[in-house]
Amino acid sequence: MTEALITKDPINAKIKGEVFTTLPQDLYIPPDALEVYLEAFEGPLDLLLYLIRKHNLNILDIPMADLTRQYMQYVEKMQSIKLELAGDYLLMSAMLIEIKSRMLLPKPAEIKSEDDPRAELVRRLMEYEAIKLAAQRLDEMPKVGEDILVASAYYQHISEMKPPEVSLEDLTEAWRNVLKRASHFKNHKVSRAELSVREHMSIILRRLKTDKMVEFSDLFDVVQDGIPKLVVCFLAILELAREGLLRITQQVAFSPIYVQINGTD
Amino acid sequence: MNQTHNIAELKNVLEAALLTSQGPLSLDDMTRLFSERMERATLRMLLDELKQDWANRTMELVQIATGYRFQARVEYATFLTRLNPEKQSKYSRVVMETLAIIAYRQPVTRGDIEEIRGVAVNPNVMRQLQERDWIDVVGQRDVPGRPSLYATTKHFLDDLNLRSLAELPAMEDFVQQEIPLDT
Amino acid sequence: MNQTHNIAELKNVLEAALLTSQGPLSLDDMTRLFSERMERATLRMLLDELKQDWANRTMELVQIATGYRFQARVEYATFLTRLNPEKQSKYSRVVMETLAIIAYRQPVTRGDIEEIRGVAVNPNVMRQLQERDWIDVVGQRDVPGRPSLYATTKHFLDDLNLRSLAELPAMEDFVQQEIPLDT
Repeated sequence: MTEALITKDPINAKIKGEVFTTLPQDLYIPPDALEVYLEAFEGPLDLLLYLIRKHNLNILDIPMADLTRQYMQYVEKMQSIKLELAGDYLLMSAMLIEIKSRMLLPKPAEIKSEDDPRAELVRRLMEYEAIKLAAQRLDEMPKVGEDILVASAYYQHISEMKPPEVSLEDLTEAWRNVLKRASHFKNHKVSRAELSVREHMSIILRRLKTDKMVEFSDLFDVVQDGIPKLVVCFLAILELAREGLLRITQQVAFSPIYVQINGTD
Repeated sequence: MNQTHNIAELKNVLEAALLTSQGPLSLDDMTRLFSERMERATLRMLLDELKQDWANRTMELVQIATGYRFQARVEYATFLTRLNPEKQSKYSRVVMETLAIIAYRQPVTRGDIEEIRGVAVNPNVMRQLQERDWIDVVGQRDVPGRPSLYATTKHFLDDLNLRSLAELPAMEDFVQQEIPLDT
Repeated sequence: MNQTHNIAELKNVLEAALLTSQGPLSLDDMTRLFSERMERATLRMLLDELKQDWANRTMELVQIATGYRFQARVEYATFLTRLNPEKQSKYSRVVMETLAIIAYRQPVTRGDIEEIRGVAVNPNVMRQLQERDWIDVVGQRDVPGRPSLYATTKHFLDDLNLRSLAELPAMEDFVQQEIPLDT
C-alpha cells in the first residue's frame, strides 16, 4: 500500500518525441523535461524518497558530483521564475555531497548512530514521508461540502427587528453636536441642577395632564422628598410659569393656591 | 448502494436530499438523484407519501413555485428567530439629536427643536421616539396652534440605565454649585 | 407558543433548529432558543434522545468541534452529490501536505513547513487554506522577523467531522519502515 501511495503520480515526460515513464537511473534529467519532473515531485525530499522506496536506492549511491553539475546547467538555462525551485534541489545536492564526503573520511574505530551524518537526512525523509501519507489521508477523509451534506431546511424568517441600542455616550455626543452647531447656545451650560429642574417640569406637566387642577401644596411631597428636591420642584414650577405653561390662581388672600396647565379651564 | 430497490429507500433518498439542499428541488433535480430512470409520476407519489410521513412532525414538505422543500412549521419560527436576531440598525443623527434636545431641554415643542437645530423636524422622527416609548407629550404650550410639549419618559431613563435626568452628563465647562439631590 | 411545556416539545424545537440551521449549533446557541432558562445538562439529555430518535433514519445528529448538526448518513452521499456535480475542486498535493503539517505540528511557521517539506512555501498555498477558514494565525514566534504561527481552526475540525484534533488519525500510523543506512 505504501508504495502505491507514494508513486501515485506517474512520471510521464515527453522528450524529443520519446516518452519517459521511469526515472533514468543516472538521474540525468534533460533540461526540456525538468519542469515535468519538478511538477511530478513535491521537492528534493519527495524525489529522494521515491528513489529510495521505489528503486531501493542507497542514499550514498547517488552519483552526486554528476547530479550537481547537471543541476548547475539547469539553473543557468532556467528562467528566473523557476530558480527558487531549482535552488531547493541544489541545496539537497549540496547536502548529499557533504554527507558523502564525510562518509569517505576515515572512520573512527566506533561510530555511534547519532554521529552518522545520514541520520539527520533519514529523519527528515521519514518525517516527510509520514506527513505525505497524512496529507493523503486528510484528502480522503469525508468533508463538508464534498461527501458530508449538512441539514439546511428552510424556515420562515420572522422579522423581529430589535430597536437600536442607544448609550449614554451616543446621547451626549448628539447633544454636544447640537451645541456645537447652534451658535446661540454656544455659551449655554446645562448643569445637573438644571437637568433636575427640567425633569421636574415634565413631571409636573404630566401630573397636571391627568389631575387637571392641583393645589399648589400638593405638588410637594414634604414627607418623602428632602429639601433639595423640594427646591428643585419649586424652581420647576417657577420656570413653567415663566414659560407661560402654568396658570397659578388664588381666589382670595390666604385661600389655597391652585395650579393648572395654561389654556385649560 | 447505487441502485435503489424499494419505495422506502427511494423515499429516504428524497428526504435526505430535501433536508440537505440549499434551495428548493424541482422534479428535474430529483430525477438526477437516481442512476436509474425515474418517472415523474413515481416521484410525485413518493413526495406525497413523504409529505404524509412528516404530517405531524417539525418540518412540512411544501411545494412552491420552483420546487419542493422542507420547512419548519410556522410555530417553530419564533424559536428559530431567536438564533439569528436581525441586526439592529443605528438611529440617524437627526433622531439622536432630537432625543438629546428633548432630554436636555424638556419640555419642548417641535418648534423649539427646529429652532435649536435650525432645520425642520420630520414628524417621522418624533413618531420613532414615541413608538420606542422614550418620549411623550406632557402638555401643550398655550400659544397659537397649541403645539405639543415633549418630554422623556421613565422608560427612557430605564433603557439608558439612569435613575434620573440629573445623571445625564452635565454639559458645563466649569463646576457649578450643585443642588445635591440626595441628602 | 412561546413557552414549551414538555420534553417532546423541547425536542421538537431542537430538531427544527438543527434541521434548519446554516451551521452547527453550540449548546449556548440552543439555550437561546428558549425564553425560559435551560440547563446544559437538560439540553445534553434532549440531544441524546434526539440522536436516538434519528438512529435509523436518513440523517444523523453528530457532535463536532463547534457544536451539533444533522448531516445525511454517508450512504446517501453518492445520491446527493449527483445534485451538484461541480464539486469543490480538490486541493493540490502542496496544499494538502501543508495542511497536514499544520494539523499535526501546530503551531508552525512557514519556515517550519519549508523545513519539513524541503521546499519554499508559496504564499498562495497559505492563502487558500486561510480562505477556506481551515487555518489561521495564532501568534508570532519570538525570533527575529517574528514569523506568524499557524494553526488549524475549529471550522477545519467541523468540516472534517471531528470534535478535536485528538480525533485525527494518529501520526504514528503514517510512519513507514525505517530507511536502512547500510544496504
